[in-house]
Amino acid sequence: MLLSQIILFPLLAAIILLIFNSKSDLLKQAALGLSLAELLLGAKLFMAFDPSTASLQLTENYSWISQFGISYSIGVDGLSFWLVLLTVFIFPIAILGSWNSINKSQKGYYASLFVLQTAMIGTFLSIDAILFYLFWELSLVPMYFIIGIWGGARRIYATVKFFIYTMAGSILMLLAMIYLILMHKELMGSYSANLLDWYKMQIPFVGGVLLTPQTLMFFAFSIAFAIKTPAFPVHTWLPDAHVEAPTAGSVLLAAVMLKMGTYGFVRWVIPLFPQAAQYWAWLFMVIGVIGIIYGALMALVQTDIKKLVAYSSVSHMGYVLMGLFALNQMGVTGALYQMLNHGISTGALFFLVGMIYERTHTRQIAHYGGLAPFMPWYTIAFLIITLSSIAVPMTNGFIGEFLILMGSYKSNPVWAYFAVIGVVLGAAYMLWMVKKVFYGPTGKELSGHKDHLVDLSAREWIILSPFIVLVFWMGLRPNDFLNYSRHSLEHWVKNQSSYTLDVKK
Amino acid sequence: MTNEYFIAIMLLSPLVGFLINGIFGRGRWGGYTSGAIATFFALTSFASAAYLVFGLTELADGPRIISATFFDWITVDELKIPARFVVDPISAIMVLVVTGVGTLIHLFSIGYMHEDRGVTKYFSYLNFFLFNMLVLVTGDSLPIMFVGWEGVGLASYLLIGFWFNDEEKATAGMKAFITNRIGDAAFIIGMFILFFHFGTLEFEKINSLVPVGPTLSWLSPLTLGTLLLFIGATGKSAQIPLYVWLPDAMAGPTPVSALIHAATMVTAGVYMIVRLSFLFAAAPYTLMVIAIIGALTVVLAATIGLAQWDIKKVLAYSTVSQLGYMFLACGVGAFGAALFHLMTHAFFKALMFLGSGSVIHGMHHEQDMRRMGGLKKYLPITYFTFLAGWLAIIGMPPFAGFFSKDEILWQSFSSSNGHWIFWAIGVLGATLTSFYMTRLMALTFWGQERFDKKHHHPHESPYSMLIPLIALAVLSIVGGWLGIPHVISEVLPAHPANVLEHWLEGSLVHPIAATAVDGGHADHAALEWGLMGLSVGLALLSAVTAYVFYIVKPEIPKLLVQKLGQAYELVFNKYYVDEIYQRYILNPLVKASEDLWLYVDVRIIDKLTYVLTDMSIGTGKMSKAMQTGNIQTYALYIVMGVAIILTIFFGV
Amino acid sequence: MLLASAADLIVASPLFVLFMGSLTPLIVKVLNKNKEPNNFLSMIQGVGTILAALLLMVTVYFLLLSRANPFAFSNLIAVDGIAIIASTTCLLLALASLFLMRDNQSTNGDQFAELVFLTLNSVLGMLVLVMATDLLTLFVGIEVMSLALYMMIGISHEQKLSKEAAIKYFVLGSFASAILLQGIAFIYGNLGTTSITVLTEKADLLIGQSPLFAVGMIFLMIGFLFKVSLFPFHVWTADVYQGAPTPHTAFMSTAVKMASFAAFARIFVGSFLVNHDSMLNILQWIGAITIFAGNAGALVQNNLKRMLAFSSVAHSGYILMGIIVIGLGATKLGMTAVMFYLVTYSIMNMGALAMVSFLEKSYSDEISTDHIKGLAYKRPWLAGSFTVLLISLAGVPPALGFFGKFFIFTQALDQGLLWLTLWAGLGSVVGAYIYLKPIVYMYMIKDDDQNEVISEAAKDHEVYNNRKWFTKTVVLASAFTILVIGLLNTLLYHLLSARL
Amino acid sequence: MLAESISEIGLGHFLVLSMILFITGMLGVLLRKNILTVLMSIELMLNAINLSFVAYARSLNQLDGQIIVFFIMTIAAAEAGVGLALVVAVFKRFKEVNIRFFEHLKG
Repeated sequence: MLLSQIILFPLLAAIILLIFNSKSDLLKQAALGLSLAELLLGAKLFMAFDPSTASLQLTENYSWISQFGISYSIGVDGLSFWLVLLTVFIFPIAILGSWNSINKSQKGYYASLFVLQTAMIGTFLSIDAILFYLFWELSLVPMYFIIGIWGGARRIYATVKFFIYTMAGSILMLLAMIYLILMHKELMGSYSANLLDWYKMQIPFVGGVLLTPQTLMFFAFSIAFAIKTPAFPVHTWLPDAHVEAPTAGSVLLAAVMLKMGTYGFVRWVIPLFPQAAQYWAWLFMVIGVIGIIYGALMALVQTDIKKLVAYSSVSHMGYVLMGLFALNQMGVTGALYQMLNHGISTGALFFLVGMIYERTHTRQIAHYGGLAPFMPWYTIAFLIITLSSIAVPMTNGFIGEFLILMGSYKSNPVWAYFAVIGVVLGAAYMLWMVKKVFYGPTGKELSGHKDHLVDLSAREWIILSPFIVLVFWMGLRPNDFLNYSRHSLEHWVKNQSSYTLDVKK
Repeated sequence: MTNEYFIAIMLLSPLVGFLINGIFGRGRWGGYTSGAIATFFALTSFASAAYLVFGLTELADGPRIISATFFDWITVDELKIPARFVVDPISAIMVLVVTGVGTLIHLFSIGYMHEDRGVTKYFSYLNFFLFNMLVLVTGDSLPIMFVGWEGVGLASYLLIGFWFNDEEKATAGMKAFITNRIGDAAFIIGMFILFFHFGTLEFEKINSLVPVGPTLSWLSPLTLGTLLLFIGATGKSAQIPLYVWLPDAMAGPTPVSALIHAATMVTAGVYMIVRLSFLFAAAPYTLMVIAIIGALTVVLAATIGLAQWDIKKVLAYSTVSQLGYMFLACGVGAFGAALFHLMTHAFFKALMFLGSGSVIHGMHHEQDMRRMGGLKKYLPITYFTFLAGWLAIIGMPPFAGFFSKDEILWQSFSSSNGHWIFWAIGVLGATLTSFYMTRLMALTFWGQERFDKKHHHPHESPYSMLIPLIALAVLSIVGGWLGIPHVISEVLPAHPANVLEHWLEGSLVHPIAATAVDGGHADHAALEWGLMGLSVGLALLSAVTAYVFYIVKPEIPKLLVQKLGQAYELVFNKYYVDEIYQRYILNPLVKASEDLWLYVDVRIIDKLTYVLTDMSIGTGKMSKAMQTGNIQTYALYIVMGVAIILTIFFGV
Repeated sequence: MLLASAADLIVASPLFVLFMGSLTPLIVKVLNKNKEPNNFLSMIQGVGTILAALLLMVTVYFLLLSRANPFAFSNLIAVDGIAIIASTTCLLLALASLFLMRDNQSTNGDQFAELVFLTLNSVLGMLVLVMATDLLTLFVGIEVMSLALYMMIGISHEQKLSKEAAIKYFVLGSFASAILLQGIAFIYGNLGTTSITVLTEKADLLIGQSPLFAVGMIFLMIGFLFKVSLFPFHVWTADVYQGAPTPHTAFMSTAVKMASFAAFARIFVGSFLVNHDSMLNILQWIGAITIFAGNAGALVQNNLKRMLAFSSVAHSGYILMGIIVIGLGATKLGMTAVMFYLVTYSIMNMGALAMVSFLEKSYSDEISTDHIKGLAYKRPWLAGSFTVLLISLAGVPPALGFFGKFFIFTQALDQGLLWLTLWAGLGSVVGAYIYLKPIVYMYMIKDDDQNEVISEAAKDHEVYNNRKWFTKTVVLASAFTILVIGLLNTLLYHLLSARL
Repeated sequence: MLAESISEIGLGHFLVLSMILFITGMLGVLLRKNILTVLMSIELMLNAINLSFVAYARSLNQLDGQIIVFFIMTIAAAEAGVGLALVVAVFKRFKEVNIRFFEHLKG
């Protein structure tokens, strides 16, 4: 019942919040308390999880739409474990991050956050296709509102773009899922939407021919996930959504929502369509490489800090895609690690940008300059996160990028040669931004705000310190984290062409 | 076990100092407090290092190595990287240099920086650098080394941009980091190549797997891997084509230039090659490339150094040039010579930087040599120590630089990988070095006083700054006696042994079957003496010329400048390398990015989205246009629908 | 031979009750010297009648379950699974519509008694239609249903557009009925009977043999395509839905669609599409084009009612997919999918139009997106419910609308309708946009100072706080149902599936 | 077949006549501007259908068709009643019977 609790508790929290008075401070405190309670559930999961097996654990299975073999079936293994923890970890911080910046319709805001949490965790834990799809789509709705109501000037454009883009992708996925349900009936004699059953199917594959079931479904799923990831060239919703979203929205979008896409590749696409994945791996590696370089180049010329960070996300997620389609242990481990890293570094970056925006109400890089003397601690925090983002060793980012590059080198050296360009460009755009914002003479636009340029408050310290601790912890002791996923990943890689997953009794 | 503790103490004490100063000291402690703390931790580190090296000397038999494995850093699949640190003969030298020179520079900094607002920050960064440098030096695998490699780059970035309110300085820091990153990217790929060739990245294991004979193929993993590692080294050690960041890095405080950009960090590339000598030795093609690049850098940097006016810029180009020597040494297979020169260079170049720092301090942050001159009477101790450094760098016996440079020159001439051209270039470089260094001395300490006496009151520095100067001056003199060549030791009364060679025995691989040296001993002794004399003579001649040019007849340089015209312009503007990079690499990149953004993102991808939207809206408008409102039109649609369906059905 | 046996009368008893009950408001009015009786009372009479009919309907159904055949009146009508599902849904929808009529300005007031009468008779027609197992009763059902509707629209208090809508609907409806009837004539001539049971048995064979029979089938289908508004016979929909009083629009877009599709589905039970590719292709094309014409058409509308009208056209396209599935032989599964979709769609659309009805301040009010600006900040619960309904219409899980689509798509893919399903999927992406639009207006429009822009309509406390309780109930209840059944969709599915 | 159709008036003739009437009615709906005429055209279509029903009933030798015709006539009457009522209501208000008047709802 633990996993169900983790999934459904936020939903309950959202309902609980509805009884509070919209204006009271108590609402915020309650929201924070509830999210911390969810974090405790996460801790419980941490204790209950058995890292020594690749099997699916803590599974629950209830019949749901029985006529098509669809069930409420959830479970956790090393692939999803950290993503769930990341999600429960980041929500209390997101709520703290919204403490002063969200002043309107707070009740709706926090309720949306909690619904979002349910959807995200549900996505990571679902083992049933339709349940997965349900959570996947459900996550759109609160995010649509979060961007649309509490966002910036062009929020409507951004939020509708976000919704439609994702929906367009996921419809194809839905059709492919239905097709698989029917195929299971054809091949195995009964309807089933359970992923564990699907793994056992041998889906017909003919290399080089586009119109075979496996290839078609591979692409149907891939497009949905690639849009979410987002991979070049379907990434353009992301900068818009990021720029317009409120701080916590950007954080959650970057830290968790993008991971849903790459997680989809790990959990669904590659194990389900192994031959197609191997056949088309080059394509996705190329897309990953293009994403890395292209995202970095875009970030290089942005004038808006948030947009810069958004494009850096495109670049970072390019690494993840590349690592995944290296289809070897190092690449995939690196990709999984990079997902967490990106959640932490980009999440923190968005918080940092949000903090400074609250003080100056501008995000134009050109308006800044010489911030460091006014806000030294803020500068240090920003630098640390920047280092994590550009993958300096001893920070978490390095481990991920190193493993990914190594894995992709193993699978195809050429793409790795291209991908390291991203290492250079990443440093270039981030440090360029740091220089423009923090160094040099004080920006002209800032002179009016000097009174507001106070250093980090206690609340902001609380927000940032977990990130900073994690940056170094994950950078120095990656095995502490990798050990929890090791068996699952090994199993995943070793049995790639005939992947199955059993349930731990 | 105790060794592990001492390694831990050595590594971590600078880190502790960094954290203490960084977290508690900020804005609270003055320069003396934080300086004392930082120096204490640096000294602790030095003491542990000294203890360890002492322990190493006692391990006479068996593998001379002290190691400590703290934990497994990364373990994935076949990749296993333990956090293992070693002190062996090679790293011992570096450890001592790094912590020793480091401590001295910490000490120096107290006097130099104590008035600065960010002094606490400064000392914490300095400690941070020390930590990373030690990781780099003692790390027992390429990835661990890479940790320190990037870490020192980071420290360098922070310290170059230390006075970040000046945007130019902040930019210099950024430039340093990014240029280094280019090298690092190559380093990473090099690591991959080696890993997938050898299956491990730990030095010892690679050592045991390296093939015996040289690999004579450009495309072999060994050649490619080492080449890429070397590209990494060109970034860190400021060689062609990635040297451009180092002169700019002089934007940082002068002690930083001394420690990071002269004595230690920039030599990391050389150190890496020496450390992996077993690997590079097996890749002669790579060695050739290294030698060529090194030789070219020697001359290129030296010529640029001729025309600089900023005292620190001259020293910076000198550093680039000296690093070229070290690479030249590596390239000809004389790894020991490279390490030797690395060490002596650390002494005398740190000395000169600190000396220039003392000058700058005394001149109230004036760096232009045109506004100096005749300072020897104001700064006597600085002057005398600087003199020692000067003599060392121009290679006057018995100063340290003479021995190390001479060994490099001799090896580049005589070793099987060497060539007389390398030697000739080396001598040319030495001559040029001698010229511009004498020029520096002349412009700074000798001759007329060109500074504005109303504003500048040059004064000698405090003892905290002078003590390191003196210590380094002593080292610059005696440092070279560790490696006295056989030919000289034979004629000396006590026949002092070549301590360094003895120390490194067994740790370094010599790619050359040393037949050349062993064979005709007497002939070569004569040759060696001759070449030695030639190079010293040329250096002396060039020093005298410089003296004449800048003291005796100061109008000559001006005349020459007029005569040489464009050639001078070229040199004065550093061959326009920065401008070329800017114009042909950076600007196109930014322009391309902007174009990509405008065209691909905005005009193609988003446009395509809009096209799809427009198509939907267009369909909607068509659908809307059908709704004329007229009943009979609607009835007509029905009739037409009937007609069409019937037509299709009956296939008419 | 008796004209009708007792059993027949029992089967038809809901119809009698409906008709008798429909007279009560009129009788009250007449006895009251033609003065309009209390509207609430009239409504209660209507509601009572409907509930009674509902009860009887269910009773009859369970009574007939024990009998071998559920037919009555010499196989003219039957109370089988389709009939019971469709008729109960229609009755409930009529109930909700009566609530809306009671509250809406264009229907409340004068002639409300007549309106109740007409509504009940229209439902009566629907019941006949869905029970019809003979083409004759089918036609009679359609006509009773439609004629009552024409009148209902015609007696709206709004004078101009409603009259025009009535005329349009009437002329085109009669025209289409004529075509349908001509089809029946051809079928009768070639089949020798008008029994639908016989028709479904022999259709497959006869379509190939007799061109006239095929023409008859096509004409019959076209009659239905018109009623359920499929391209290109959908053009009347937007105009009539817009012109008609909103409660009637709600009634038409749900109950009429439900009844017509139920009857339409009956014809396809014979699965004659299997052997007649051209007919299959025609229907697929119609389905795909309808989905796009409807969704894209809604894209360019600002008038909410008109937008929902186009959306209802698009939904017909989805349901047609299910009909095609039935025609391809997956009778039971396809029928379940169709019925599921119809039921869910009816709930959503009823709720959405109830919301529109709620917003109307006078009988001539036309609700556009501007009217709902900032509604969420004045009426959070209603706006929330409307959001749920819209999201459900868009087919986003876990709202009920998703599962309707899911079952339809599943069956369509199972029958190999790959391209049609693909187009339907893409169409629903376009569709998502139109349902997002009202949400944007309700929640997200802000002025330069980041304050919510709230339309006058949304601010009007007098209208919104004190009146239209019934309408509000309908909105909230439908939203609630959507969410609850969304999660418990299996229950509904099995409930339907067991009947079919 | 040909001889037979010439010699004896059979089903085909009735059907053709019925179709002619039906199409005439259809054209009337499509083309006439007066709404009353349109209503009459619809009646004409219904009557054409009646004719075909009767013809079929005769040819099938059944009574069903004949009975259906009665139903249709009843419905047609009801339809005419409703239609006229609507037209009268409109006419009373707008003094307009032109079918092109009803074009306010569009787009």
